[in-house]
Amino acid sequence: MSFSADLGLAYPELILGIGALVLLVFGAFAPKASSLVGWGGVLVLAAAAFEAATGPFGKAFAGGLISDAGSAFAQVAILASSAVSIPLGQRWFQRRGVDNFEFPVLIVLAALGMSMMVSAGDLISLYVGVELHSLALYVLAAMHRDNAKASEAGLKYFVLGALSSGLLLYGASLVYGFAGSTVFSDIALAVHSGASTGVLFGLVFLICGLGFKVSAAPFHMWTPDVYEGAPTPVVAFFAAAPKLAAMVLFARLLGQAFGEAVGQWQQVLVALGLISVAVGAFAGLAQRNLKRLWAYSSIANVGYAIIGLSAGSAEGVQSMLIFMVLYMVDVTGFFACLAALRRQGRDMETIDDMAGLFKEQPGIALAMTAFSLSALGLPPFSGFWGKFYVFKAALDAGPLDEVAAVVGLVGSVVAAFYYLRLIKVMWFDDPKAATDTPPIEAKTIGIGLALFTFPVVLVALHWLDGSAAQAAHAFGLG
Amino acid sequence: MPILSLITYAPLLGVAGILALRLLGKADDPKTVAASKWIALVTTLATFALSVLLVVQFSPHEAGFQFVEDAPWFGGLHYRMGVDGISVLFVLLTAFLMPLCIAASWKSIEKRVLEYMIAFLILETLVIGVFCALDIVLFYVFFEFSLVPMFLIIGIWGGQRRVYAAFKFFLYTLLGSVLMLAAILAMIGISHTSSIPALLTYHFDPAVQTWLWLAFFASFAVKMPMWPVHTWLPDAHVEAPTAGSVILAGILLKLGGYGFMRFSLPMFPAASHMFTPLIFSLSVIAVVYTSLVAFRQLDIKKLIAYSSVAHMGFVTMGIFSGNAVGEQGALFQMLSHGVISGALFLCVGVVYDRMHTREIAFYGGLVTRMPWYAATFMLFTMGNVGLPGTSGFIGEILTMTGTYGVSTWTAIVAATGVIFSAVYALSLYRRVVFGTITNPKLDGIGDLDWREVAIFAPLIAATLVLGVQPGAVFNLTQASVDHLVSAYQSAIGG
Amino acid sequence: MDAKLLVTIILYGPLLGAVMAGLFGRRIGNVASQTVTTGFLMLSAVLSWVVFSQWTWGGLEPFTNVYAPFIHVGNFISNWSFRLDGLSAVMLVVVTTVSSLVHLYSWGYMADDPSKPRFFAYLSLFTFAMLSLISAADFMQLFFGWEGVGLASYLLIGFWYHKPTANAAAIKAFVVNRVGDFGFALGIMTVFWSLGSIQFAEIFPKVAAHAGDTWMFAGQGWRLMDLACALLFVGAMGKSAQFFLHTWLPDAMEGPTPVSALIHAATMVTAGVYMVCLLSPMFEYAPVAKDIVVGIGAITALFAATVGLVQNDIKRVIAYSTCSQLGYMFMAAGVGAYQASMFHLFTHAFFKALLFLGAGSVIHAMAHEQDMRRYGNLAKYLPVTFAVMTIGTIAITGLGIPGLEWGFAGFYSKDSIIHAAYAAGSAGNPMGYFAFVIGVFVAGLTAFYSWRVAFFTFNGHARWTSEDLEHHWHNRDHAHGDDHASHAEDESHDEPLADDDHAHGRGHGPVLPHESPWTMRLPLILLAIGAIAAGFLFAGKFIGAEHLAFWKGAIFTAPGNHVLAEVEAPWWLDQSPLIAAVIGLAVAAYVYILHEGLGAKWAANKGPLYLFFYNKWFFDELYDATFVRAAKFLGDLFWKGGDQKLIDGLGPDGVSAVSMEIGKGAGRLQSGFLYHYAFVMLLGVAAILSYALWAWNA
Amino acid sequence: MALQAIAFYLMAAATIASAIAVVSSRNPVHSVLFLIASFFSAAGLFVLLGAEFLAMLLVVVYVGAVAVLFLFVVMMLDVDFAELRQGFARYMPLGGLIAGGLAIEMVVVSTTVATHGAARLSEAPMASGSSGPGVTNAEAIGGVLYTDYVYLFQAAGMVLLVAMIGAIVLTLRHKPGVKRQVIMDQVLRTPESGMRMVSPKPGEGID
Amino acid sequence: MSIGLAHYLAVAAILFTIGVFGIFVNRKNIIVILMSVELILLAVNINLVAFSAYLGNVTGQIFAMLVLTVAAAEAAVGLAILVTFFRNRGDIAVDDASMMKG
Repeated sequence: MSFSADLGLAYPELILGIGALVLLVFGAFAPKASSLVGWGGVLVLAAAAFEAATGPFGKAFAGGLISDAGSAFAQVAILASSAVSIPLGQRWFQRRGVDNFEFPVLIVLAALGMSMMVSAGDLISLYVGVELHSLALYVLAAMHRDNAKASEAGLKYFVLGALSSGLLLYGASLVYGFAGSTVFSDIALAVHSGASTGVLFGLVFLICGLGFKVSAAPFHMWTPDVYEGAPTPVVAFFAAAPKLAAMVLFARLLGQAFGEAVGQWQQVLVALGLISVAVGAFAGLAQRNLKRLWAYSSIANVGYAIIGLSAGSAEGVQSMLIFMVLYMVDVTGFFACLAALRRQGRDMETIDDMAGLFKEQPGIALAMTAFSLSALGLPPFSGFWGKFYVFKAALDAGPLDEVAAVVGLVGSVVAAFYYLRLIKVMWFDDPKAATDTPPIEAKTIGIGLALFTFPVVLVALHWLDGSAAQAAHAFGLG
Repeated sequence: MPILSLITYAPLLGVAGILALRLLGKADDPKTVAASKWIALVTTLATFALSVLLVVQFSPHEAGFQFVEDAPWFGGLHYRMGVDGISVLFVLLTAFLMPLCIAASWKSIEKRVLEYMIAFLILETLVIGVFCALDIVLFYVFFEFSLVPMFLIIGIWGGQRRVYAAFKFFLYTLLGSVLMLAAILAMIGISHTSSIPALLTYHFDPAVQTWLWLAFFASFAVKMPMWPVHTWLPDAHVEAPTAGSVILAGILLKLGGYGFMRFSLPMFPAASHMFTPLIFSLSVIAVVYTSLVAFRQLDIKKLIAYSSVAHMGFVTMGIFSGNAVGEQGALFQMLSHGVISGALFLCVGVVYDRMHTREIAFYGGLVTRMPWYAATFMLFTMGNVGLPGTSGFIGEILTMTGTYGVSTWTAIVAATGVIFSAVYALSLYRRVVFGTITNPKLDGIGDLDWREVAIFAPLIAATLVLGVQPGAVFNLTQASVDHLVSAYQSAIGG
Repeated sequence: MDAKLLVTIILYGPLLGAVMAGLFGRRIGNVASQTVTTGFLMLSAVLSWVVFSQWTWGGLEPFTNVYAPFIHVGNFISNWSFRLDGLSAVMLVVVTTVSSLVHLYSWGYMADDPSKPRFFAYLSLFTFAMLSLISAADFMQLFFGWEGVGLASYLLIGFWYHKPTANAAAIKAFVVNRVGDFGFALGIMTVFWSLGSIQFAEIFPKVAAHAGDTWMFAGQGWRLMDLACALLFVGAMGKSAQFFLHTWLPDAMEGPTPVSALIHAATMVTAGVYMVCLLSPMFEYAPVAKDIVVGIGAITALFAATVGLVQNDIKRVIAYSTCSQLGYMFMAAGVGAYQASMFHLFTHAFFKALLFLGAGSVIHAMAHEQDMRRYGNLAKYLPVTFAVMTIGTIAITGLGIPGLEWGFAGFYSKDSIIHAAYAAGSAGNPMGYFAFVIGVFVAGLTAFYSWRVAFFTFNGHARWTSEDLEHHWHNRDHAHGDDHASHAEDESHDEPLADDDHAHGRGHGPVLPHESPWTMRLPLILLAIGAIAAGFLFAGKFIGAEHLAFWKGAIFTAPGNHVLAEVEAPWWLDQSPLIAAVIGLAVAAYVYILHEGLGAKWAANKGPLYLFFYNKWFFDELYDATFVRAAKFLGDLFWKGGDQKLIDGLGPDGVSAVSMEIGKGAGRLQSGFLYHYAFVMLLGVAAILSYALWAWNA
Repeated sequence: MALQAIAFYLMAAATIASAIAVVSSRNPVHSVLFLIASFFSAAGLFVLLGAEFLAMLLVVVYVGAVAVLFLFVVMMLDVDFAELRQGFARYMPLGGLIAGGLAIEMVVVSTTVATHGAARLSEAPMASGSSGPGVTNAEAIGGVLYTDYVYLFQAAGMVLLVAMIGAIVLTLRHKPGVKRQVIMDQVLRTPESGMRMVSPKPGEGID
Repeated sequence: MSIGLAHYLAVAAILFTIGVFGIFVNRKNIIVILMSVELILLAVNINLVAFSAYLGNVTGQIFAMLVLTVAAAEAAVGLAILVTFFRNRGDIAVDDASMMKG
């Protein structure tokens, strides 16, 4: 394959990389025009998404980059999610006196990393993509640098993230060594001719490393603390897109490289999924801080996605993709609402702060209710459909996954309690004081996404179902 | 004309109207509030009119589904609606009770009236949707989402322990229904269809049936509610506002019975047959146990709530008797209980609105001040007791008779419920209505006003007419029930 | 006129009256309500006699008139209909006659009651229910009427709703009746599932073929007909206040006296007897069930008579008397003499209604004083009442001349029952002899307590003028204007107080008792005529030579059943009931006229037998100690122990508490320390690696 | 061969020993120095494996840049090291146990597989490049770095860019009291923005 | 005994474990934790280079090179975050990093 053809497949990444550089240079020379940089970032992301959606499929750079329906699907979702977080976050920082053009640039670079992840065809690009987006996220988490909590969050995120990168890398090195190659398709060949213990051992490390990135228990410990400490819009960003990227990477790795070893990794995934669901459901019960609460919620939800993936079938991957996309909408929307809320100049972060919100901000309260019910998995909200696909796939996949599905469903009842408590506080209780006028962009994003959870989703699923099915077939699981 | 969708979504027009009001005016402006009430009332009445039209157009001699609407949705699901003789009845019941609920809330709801009306209208849409849905996933969507408005109704407009009750209600029923969801997904996986008519003719492997049956049972047993998963009901009833209790007892409990008839029995006949002893045991335990508990209650609503549990015991019994007498009896019992227990809760609401307490000991001697109320309450008490001539009797005797054909022991124990119901219902009536007024606070209490009379009149009429002419109902249901029974009997080889 | 139209008017007239009086009574006023209801009843009564005479003399054939479908589910088919046959023709006249007379009587008796429309509506409603009971052509309508009369009874017993005792009695009546209905319903189901129908016309022809069937019930095999009949008889026991289920009837005297006369003497309580007779085609094939009927009937007759001996409340004595007489009827039915049973039912309706209404007249005169110890010497003041009560007493004690075959009503019917019992005994049924002995013995007891009532009330000293009584009157007047509830609690439960203004008229101190108005006297006189004449006029038709032509197959007699036929009887058989009755009369006269005060002395001794009888064999205490307390105990146990502790404790509350604890525990694990988190991650890695090594290498 | 073995054991021991010293040393400065030692010995191991280019890279990048960076930060942060010199975590024994177990598992698995599992891996090291014998290590790397791996190479550049931006964003401070030259402001300055018309009221002055 | 691949892998495994161990037993000093991360990466590099040598393909070395690059970037970012943290808290003890927990 010619170099230019290779480049043609990498257009989305190229657009993002070059765009980031241009924005950086522009920002550096026009520090006052940071809003312009922000919109520029949105433009870059949109262009990349367009290119990803319409671009050709194929393999490039000796298998390092794969452009297929799966990567296109994931890239569009990731880039859209990133695009939303730019206006949301930038204004948030501006209002807190941190006016910086680096924010959109970092988002674009993180998007580049994620884009690399979802189109990674070998272990090296996997690693580089993971590191690229992780480093950006570490910085973003600590970006509210005068805030002690934020820097603590960044530190924790960084240290544990580095540890997980180490695990990932160690696994990658073992796989490379025992399979003889870093390219997924070559690994698949090696696995096909008999998966050696060494390769599987490496796979375990890889799963553990990626488990951290998606915050699956027991590699979830960073999540609540980082969610709580990091700036809310940043959380809105990194609770959504990176999770999808990591899940897609997971799917591609397991499907295209380890598809033959499905019997082995299925067990691990089911265990991870169930532990995540349990941890997310139970630990959330005692939370008063909403960001922590949604951290646990995201742990539980990732658990569901992993259960879907563990089905080891194209339906499983499809269900995981749909679930993650719908969940991204949920979590982004929820944190957007949270970012919009202040009461007398103080961020509203605990459940008690939400008292009587329905009277104060009916729109936002309704949106948060929709997100909560959606995360709870109540029909007809989007979260239900995610679970619908996941459990359908799991129930078709064999006894292990059937048990997982039932336990997961029961776990969702436990988790229902904390979503309900939030709804209860917003709807039943009386407000303590008036809330500040919410910023327009956060409110718009929150309510708009809420409308997606219901009723738009009922239409959108039509399209999502088909494209996710196409995408799922690209990951090599039968 | 897609009449089912029309009926289902008609209440949403009212919601739109109220939302428009909210956008135009202030939420607590008396004019807005009054207008919202009227919008809700008119909408529900219109829905009722539509449902009457539906029943009129319904051809009772066909066993299959009628007025079927079908549009492909996504992922192989369909938006599919339709009614048969069984579900059309519940559509009618829902549409019938809703205007009464709105009217019953006319004065007693003082805060957040707009939201209240919206919640009820949405609830109506959802419940009607449950009964009309012919796609099992669509059914689940309606079924499950109906928790939310009810949760809000209990939680916002409820009594002292409303939060506890609302949570208990929600989580209890959610736990049951997620298991059902698992079963639904498994069924779709096995049969590759989500269409209820198709599933009705699909033969599941008996071993699989057992699991599916149990999962559905978990959901419907909670919803019914059957002993021992009934404890959410008294709490929910006690805390819910009057109209909420009416809907809860009148309609939401019926979802369980409807589910048993629509899914458990015809789709898993072998498992149903296998588990019939279990159902019978739980049913008679419910009848005896909750009757005795009801007898000792100190709170009017709690007493009636427990009596609901006992009456639902008859329903489950009848459904799983698997013969026409039992099925018809169960259907009729559900319908009748919808009317009578709804009316009883309204009776409680009448005095609660005046005195703001539901303690039995607070009352006594109401008959001297409220003769019409006493008469009304008496009628419904008698209906609750199952006196012949009221609708309550038909269901009880038929379910018992149907059960007798399968298990005499069950019928014997259930028949004791006839005695117990007299004990608790009459002692309640005596303590509340009879005697002389000893509580000076009751001196000024007034009799029913025109609004309350208007609410009770249709209920009284329904109780009596159904009591002496139950054929009106049996005509509608006969074809469908016969079909159900013959399919079930041939499936279990009986 | 066409008989079908007539019966329709008879049936629905009272309903119309009830609805009008009930719904519009307040609007149209007292008099109008009374007129409407009484008018319809009179009409029904007259038409009933027309139908009855057509039946008896005019050759009217049995028919069933279907009005509308009731329940049609599979084979379970019931219609709203009117079944006219010998039994229902008899019952028609009994019910409508007594009811119309009671309506009329109530004009006077209830003259001062503030809620007359309600009362008359209830009475008419009752009549309607009773008529639909007797005219039922299937079990469902029968059950409808059955419970309908129960409802009316409940409403009328509790008519004075401010009296806690009345309310309690009403509930008791309803609940005990429900216990009977429990068996009744099971009986109906048994019939339905065994014979495939609930229509009498379809069932009866099938009985003979299924008589020997075995039926599985409650895990055991039974003879089908015995089982079905025994279950159905439980219903009859409840309604007719037979032993074990009798406790409600004496308490039911809390209701106004006309109610006692109508419902608890003449009509409703005989429904059980009626039902057994109606189902004679089934009972005839159920020998064991019949023995049960005899046994229960005999025990009831004896039990109620013994209790009646020592009661002081005039209405209670008559109530126990009713109970006892119903026992007679069941004895007759049980030995197979359904005709005699129906005949006794017929005559009993007249004299027992007469006795009750007479007692009502006395009570009315005595300002609702019901304790006979406060009566005495009233013959002077209430001559008409005295006369009719005496007639009634003669009738119930069955005085007559055996050889001449002439006597008051009870003479014929009771003698025929004792005859039949003996005949059954001689035909080889030991229960027949048992019934015979009890029957004779109870005849003596009946005479004693009936005459005791008469003598205690109308003869001897006037005990209502004494000093202590003056005090009593004073208290009563004083309390009258006050709160009724507290008043009612002050009084002993023997002394109910109507919500009327009688006492006001009395001022302070007693005013002489006065005879009742004509509206009350007229029914008394009419009933007295019946009590005298019903026996000799109809004995031939009911039990005599013409009985086959009269009943026209309504009563089925098995081929081997000859109890009605004249048997070779020893000479003392005809004399024995009479002798017993005369002994009873003599003893009563000795105790209450010749040695007045002897009875009080005996009572004061409080001998064990006296206490046993006085306390009604301690049945109320027994039931209270077992069923009532058990229900309360279990109710509390299930509620607080079962629901709250066990189910909620282990279920929702327990689970949520545990979940919360787990949640808090998980929160504590989340210590916030980096090294801790890293450690957990390492644990995870180590665990998965170990698992992988163990599972994938093996 | 023996020489190679001796060299291996020496350097391996040095690497591990200094690694242990890194984590157990009480003084961070010592830790950094041990880290450098560790890197040096690891570089030696690389040489033994025939990866000379990477060994050099390790020394240059790590010892020359990263380690110095560490040292710099350790010195810069005014930390009371005496206070930091307190024990390890409470659950050190348990942690040690598990870490030890983990290490044994890893060692056992990788060595057994390397020795017996995959036959070709148990042989002596091959020539280090894919382009056949005679190609030096650096040549082999250079041959693919800008062709097959150009994408990753560029991506690595992006990683460095992120690190740069991150470091600047997080640590660069504009002290409020210090005047800085903002070229853009100067270029964009117009008469309108540079001049302000005020009409002060009597007695109030300007600002 | 000749030195084979297994020896290098063993060294790497031990080094890796030391790095991990360094992270979670060190409760006082974040800088040492960062250095532990570097040790982990070093272990991986030894693995990669060893494999590369024994497989005779250069991919491992390229991979190791990129790991080095990334590790440098990581160190930079990590130290930058550490500096921020220090500025906010005035200390770098690990025990302090527990404002958020539960």
